Amino acid sequence: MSDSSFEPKIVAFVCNWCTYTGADLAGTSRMKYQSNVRMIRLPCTGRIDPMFIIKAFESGADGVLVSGCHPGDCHYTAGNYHARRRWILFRQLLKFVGIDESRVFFSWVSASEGKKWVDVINEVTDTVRSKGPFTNYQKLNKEFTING
Amino acid sequence: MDIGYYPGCSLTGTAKEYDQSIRRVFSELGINLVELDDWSCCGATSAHATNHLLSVALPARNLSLAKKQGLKEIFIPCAACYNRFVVAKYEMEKNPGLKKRVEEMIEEKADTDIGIVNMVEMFQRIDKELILAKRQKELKGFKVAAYYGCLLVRPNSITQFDDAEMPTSMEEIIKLTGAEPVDWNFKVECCGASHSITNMNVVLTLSKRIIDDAAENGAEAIIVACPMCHSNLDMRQRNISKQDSQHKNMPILYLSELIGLSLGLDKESLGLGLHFTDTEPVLSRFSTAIVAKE
Amino acid sequence: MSSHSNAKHKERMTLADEIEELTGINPLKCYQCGKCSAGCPVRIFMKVSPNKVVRLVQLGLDDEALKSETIWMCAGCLTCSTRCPQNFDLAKFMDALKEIAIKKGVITRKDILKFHKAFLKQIEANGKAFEFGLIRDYKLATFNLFQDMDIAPEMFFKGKIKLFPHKIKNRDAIKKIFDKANKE
Amino acid sequence: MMRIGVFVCHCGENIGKTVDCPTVAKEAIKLPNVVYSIDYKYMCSDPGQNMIKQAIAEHKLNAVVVASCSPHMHEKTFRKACAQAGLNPYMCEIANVREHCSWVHDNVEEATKKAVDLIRMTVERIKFNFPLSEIKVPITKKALVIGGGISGIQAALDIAGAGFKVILVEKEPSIGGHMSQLSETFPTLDCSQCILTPRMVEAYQHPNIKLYTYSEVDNVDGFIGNFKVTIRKKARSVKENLCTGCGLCVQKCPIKKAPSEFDEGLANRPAIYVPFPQAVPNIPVIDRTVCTFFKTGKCQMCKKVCGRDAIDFEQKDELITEDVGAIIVATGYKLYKIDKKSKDAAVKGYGEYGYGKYKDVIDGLQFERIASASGPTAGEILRPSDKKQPKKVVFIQCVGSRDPSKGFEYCSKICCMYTAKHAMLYKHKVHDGEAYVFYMDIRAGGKGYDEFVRRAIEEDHVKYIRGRVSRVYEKKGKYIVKGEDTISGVPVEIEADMVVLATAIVAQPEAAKLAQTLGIPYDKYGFYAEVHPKLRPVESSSGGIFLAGACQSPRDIPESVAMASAAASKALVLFGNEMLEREPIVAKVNENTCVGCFYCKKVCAYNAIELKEIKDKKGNLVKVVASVNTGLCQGCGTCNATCPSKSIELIGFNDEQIFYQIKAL
Amino acid sequence: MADIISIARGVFENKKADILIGYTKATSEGRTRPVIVRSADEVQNLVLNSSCLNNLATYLTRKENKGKKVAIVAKGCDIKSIVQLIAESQIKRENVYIIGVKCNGVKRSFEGEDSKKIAEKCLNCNVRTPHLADETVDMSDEGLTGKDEKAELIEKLDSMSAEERFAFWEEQFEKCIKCYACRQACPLCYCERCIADKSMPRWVESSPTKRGNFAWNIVRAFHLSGRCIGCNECERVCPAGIPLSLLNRKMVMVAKSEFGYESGMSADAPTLIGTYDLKDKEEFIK
Repeated sequence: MSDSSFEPKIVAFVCNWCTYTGADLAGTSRMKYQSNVRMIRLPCTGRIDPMFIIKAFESGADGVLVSGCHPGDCHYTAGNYHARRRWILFRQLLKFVGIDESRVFFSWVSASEGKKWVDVINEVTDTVRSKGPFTNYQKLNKEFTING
Repeated sequence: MDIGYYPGCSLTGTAKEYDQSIRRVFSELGINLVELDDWSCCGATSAHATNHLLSVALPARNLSLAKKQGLKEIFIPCAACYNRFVVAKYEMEKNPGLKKRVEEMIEEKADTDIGIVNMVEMFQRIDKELILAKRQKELKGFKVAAYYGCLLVRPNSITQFDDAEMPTSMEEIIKLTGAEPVDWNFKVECCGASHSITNMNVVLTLSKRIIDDAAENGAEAIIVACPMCHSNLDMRQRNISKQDSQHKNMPILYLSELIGLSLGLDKESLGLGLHFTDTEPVLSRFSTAIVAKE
Repeated sequence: MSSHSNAKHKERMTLADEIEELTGINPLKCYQCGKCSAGCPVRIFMKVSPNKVVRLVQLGLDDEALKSETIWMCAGCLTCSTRCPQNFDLAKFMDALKEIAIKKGVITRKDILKFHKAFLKQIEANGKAFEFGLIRDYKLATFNLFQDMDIAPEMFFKGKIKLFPHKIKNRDAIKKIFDKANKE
Repeated sequence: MMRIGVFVCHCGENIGKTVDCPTVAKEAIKLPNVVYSIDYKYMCSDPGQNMIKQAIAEHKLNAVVVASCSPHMHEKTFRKACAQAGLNPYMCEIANVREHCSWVHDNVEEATKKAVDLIRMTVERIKFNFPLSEIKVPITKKALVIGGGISGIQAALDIAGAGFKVILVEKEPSIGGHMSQLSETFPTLDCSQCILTPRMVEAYQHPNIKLYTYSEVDNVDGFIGNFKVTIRKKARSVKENLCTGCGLCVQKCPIKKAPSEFDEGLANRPAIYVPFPQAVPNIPVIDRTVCTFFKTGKCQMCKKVCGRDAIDFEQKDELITEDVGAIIVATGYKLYKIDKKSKDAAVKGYGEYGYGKYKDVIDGLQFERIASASGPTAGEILRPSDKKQPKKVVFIQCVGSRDPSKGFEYCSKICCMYTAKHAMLYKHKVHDGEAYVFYMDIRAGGKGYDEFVRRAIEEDHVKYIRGRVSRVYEKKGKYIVKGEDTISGVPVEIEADMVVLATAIVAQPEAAKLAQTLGIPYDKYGFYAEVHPKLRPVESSSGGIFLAGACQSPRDIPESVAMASAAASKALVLFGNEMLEREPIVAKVNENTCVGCFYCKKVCAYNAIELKEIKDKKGNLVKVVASVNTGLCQGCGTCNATCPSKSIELIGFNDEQIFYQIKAL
Repeated sequence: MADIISIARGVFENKKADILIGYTKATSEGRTRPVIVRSADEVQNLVLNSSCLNNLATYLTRKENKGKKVAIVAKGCDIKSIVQLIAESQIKRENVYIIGVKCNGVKRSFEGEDSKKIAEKCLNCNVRTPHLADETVDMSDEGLTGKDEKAELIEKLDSMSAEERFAFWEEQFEKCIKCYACRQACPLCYCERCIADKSMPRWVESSPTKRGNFAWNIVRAFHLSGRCIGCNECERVCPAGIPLSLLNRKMVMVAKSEFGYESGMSADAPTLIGTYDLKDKEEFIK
């Protein structure tokens, strides 16, 4: 398995209105969580192209988290519903091409769920850490470095 | 038309006239009842009041039998048995874990795709025109109260039969005989059947209320589709009379008996003589015509 | 997830937990409107109203709930379950309480339990209910020898009661069902 | 060449305690294109902002990254500071090192490393920012108010009073709404019509208000400040400009027995009718479904008696378009008819209460009509079946409300109060009568409300029984009400002469359809959704569309009026500007590569994607591409993610910005 | 029933279309190739048989054919792509005259062992009788048979570990030379500028590196999710022999199992992407 000093790189794509604000709340409430996640703020989960996840792996991420408003809460009415449908398809595709879909996490975290955000981050971080580095994709990335 | 038939324990004993009239009426209407071979008891109240698993497993055994005997649907005239079957089926469908445990108990695959048909639904399936064509006697002016009791309409989300509070389907069938259903209050009120033996006082109070309301609304007889309701209302009138000298007897007829009468079948073959509350006082006015037609 | 599942972390299962596990009903769903008691046909025969039994369970007064006569008096007519605004299946709840009471040996209405036992004994032995046997056993068990003595002979003459049980062929299967159900 | 400045804020100790800010600033300067970096105790303070302004000037910065608190806190502050220094505000971005870093981590080394990462990601992103300017949209300073009940009337009067034009549309023949049906109002017991009628007349006569009664909104196009509305003026069969409201036609109409909507079916009206005497406008309408002429081609009695020749059997629905800048939706509520067994399985009806079967089991609005001086009994409490005075009346609350099994989960809010009022009115009129109220909880949280309920109990001796009723049935002309007093644990059976059900407040049956026309969200019950339940309670999520009254959730009169005035003030805030300024975060189409598959259009919740024809020099159609209406686009970016060829991009959150953010990981 | 030549002649004589896209004999034995016919004089070389493998719908969105009224010979599967093109506003129904082919299956390939087998897509065909056509023509049934080897392979892949699947695809994608023949043959790859050709930012590395190949094949399969109608032209034309249909078929199966959706059946039905259902599954979302 992984060597004990391994600290995973994790990217989180989050919507501005629910999850980003929920993460703000975790901060204002001084809750603590692990520091591995780097967050990218987008207006809405509807804005998140699943290919961002591939881009994150290409940039060396060991895990990806995608998070937005609960169904019915979308600031833009339905962006999260469209996103959810894309995720269903994309997860199956990832799985089928052997990209460990359990490194990709999805959650609904509302603006009031600071605690949930903390739990999600810690769970994602622990899971990815226990999985170790995403060697499969890094292998692909390495070959690129040689060629390019 | 062939259909599976599960009489249930009561119809082999206290309610044998119900069984008798059913067989007679449906053969007259061209329906072949195929009795489920080696059927066993559904467990009734005693099972579900004391052991939930048992209450599901006992009907499940019979459902599996039906499947093995190639039956797609079974007709269950006893409302209590009907309810136990429908609920067991529903619970197994809803809860795969329960279904698995039941399968371990009955050592068979549990089948939930067998259709369950109650007494009123049986008549609903028959072409109205056929019943009217076969009608020998119009029971005109015969005022009756249709009594559904508890277990045909409840729980409505599971039985999916008629309206839970204001059912009307039995009245529609009754109208085919020419009899006149009255509007009354206690169509779906409980008669306390589960306390029949243990708590007679309960039964007498509830039954009396039901019978009185039917009478107040002009009914000459109460029509039932359940042997439990029947034995309570019919048999217990003796005790009611003992407590209340004013009590006026109210004949309790099975729906099948009523239809049988209009089809011109003789009272004997319908088992009308087996009732505890005499039916003659209200039925005598129809007898001449029936006999004449025969 | 219901609020009650938290309780699983507690050391002891409360009656509320046990009921939820057995039936899936969360006792806290009941908001005590009393429509069940209002429509219960046997309400007048109860000291403790049905909604109060639920309240006792909600409050953790487990013994009081299990010992109430109410759970035995429930006629299983499902009026309450049908009319409950909260979709609370009170009839099933009452059944669960009886089942638990039997397991714990807290039986307030032994007569009613004896009847159920006598009834089930007939099924276990014959595969079908056998009225004569049932009544015989029940009467012997409760010493209530004279009830229905007036009706019985007529029943017999009308052929409604037989002296010997009708037995099904595959009694083995029934026996197995009972054995397994009693083991649970 | 990009010249980026990085400003690291300590936020006192808030950031500085766990993030080593000076080190972060030192690391930041090493990043490509970063030409200046500094840390300071409070960046948001005046001296802090001045540092940014000075640095912009001195170091010729063309982009600024501030590492500080959440952009939700101070993005605006810093962007404004940049703008004051002559830098385009959209060239300023925030790296959130407080809420997302210093406050949630303990380890200084880790937090510092993360802060540097966050800054690097922001620096990479900002390289692909470009100057943006606010989108300016002109505003039509005219409002549409849909619904002429008390909420709509109030909103219309407020806007008109401020000097702006208002179009008030009401689907019934008269304005007034449910309030005009009420007898007295809680908690003051003043006469509903006495306080409402002057408002109705005022609205009718106001020079700034154009009233369309018997009319509906058919279509709405456009966006905030610029709506185009199509109003369907239904055929009244009476020429409004000729009719004097003399009422002769109403008197002479041979059809007398159409159930009166206004009297909730307790009285009848002719085929040509004015809903009630104080109706505004006082112009009759022909109900074509019952009129003999429309059914058989004969009669024309009304036409014969009309001295002004105002009857027009040929009249057709008329479509009128109006340009407005703001819309206030005040469409109100309906009462849940519990006798109807809905096809929707979720609503099962209440057979156990016998409503619809027993004439004397009525709902709250019917009781209002019975108690009203203008009602069918002229205010005398008489039961519908035999017109006798009921001596015992049972009121049942929560019928359909707080009942997920047969009705709705929510509390209808106003029934506790109006039931108390009903019981009180009854006791005031029938002194020897008995009033019983079955309730679950008494919710009387308003000014003077609880006092009112207590008065009903203590002074008027209304008997309150805590429990839901299970059954109502008729026995010899009496209604047996079976309940249980759950406080004492005693079963209760009352032989009542009349039963009044406080049935649930539900959304208008057409509510969802109108919401779709307007493009506003609604909940599963059909109530319109506010954009924020606490801070923006009268705004829908569509800009320029505001909500008032019970169309949003059950509301009583004071709340409805307050909401209406609030919605009006929101419209007035809008009208206070000449131009509307919007954040330029909108989608933009690359017309060269767009192939016109219109998946963007399919996913757009705002109808912001329009079709645009691309023609060559000769005017031949080359292709049809997508085009963004920046007035409608709200900037969610769902189109961007959906577009397979990435020919539509969200400005401010474009793919390049995000990719380089990812790359900087 | 009329043959393809007389039908085509009728199309021109009755002015039903400006051009007609059909099949004609290719130079090598047993092959056919697409042909564009412009008048009644050119129809005599049209053929229709189980060697008509191409999905001609691809040509409908070609620039030179836009704006014209086009008659097209289309098998059921090809009609599905036409339906999809209509649903995606690429063509107008009134601008296409569909000569639907009643088809009992085409060959797996022009030559070799596979030319004796039925194409795998034909084994589970549900549109042997065209579901949208202006007129229909019969194609002779040559009684082709064969096994659905890909279905077995999908099952096998599904039962593998993620590692094994990754290894499988790594090996397959390594062969990709980024020639984009798959894109060229696909009737639904009609973008004027493919995402793979977009720079600033670059979504897919342009050189055929391993990770660029992964990105390309993933984005291709994803963009066809809920759209691909399974004509398998991509796989047929792939010079590297990558079993591309596996990806597309898998996604077709997912669309069916997760959403009960099948593309290409109705131009009026909502598309899978672009719509949503409140009840879409979300057990994977925390």
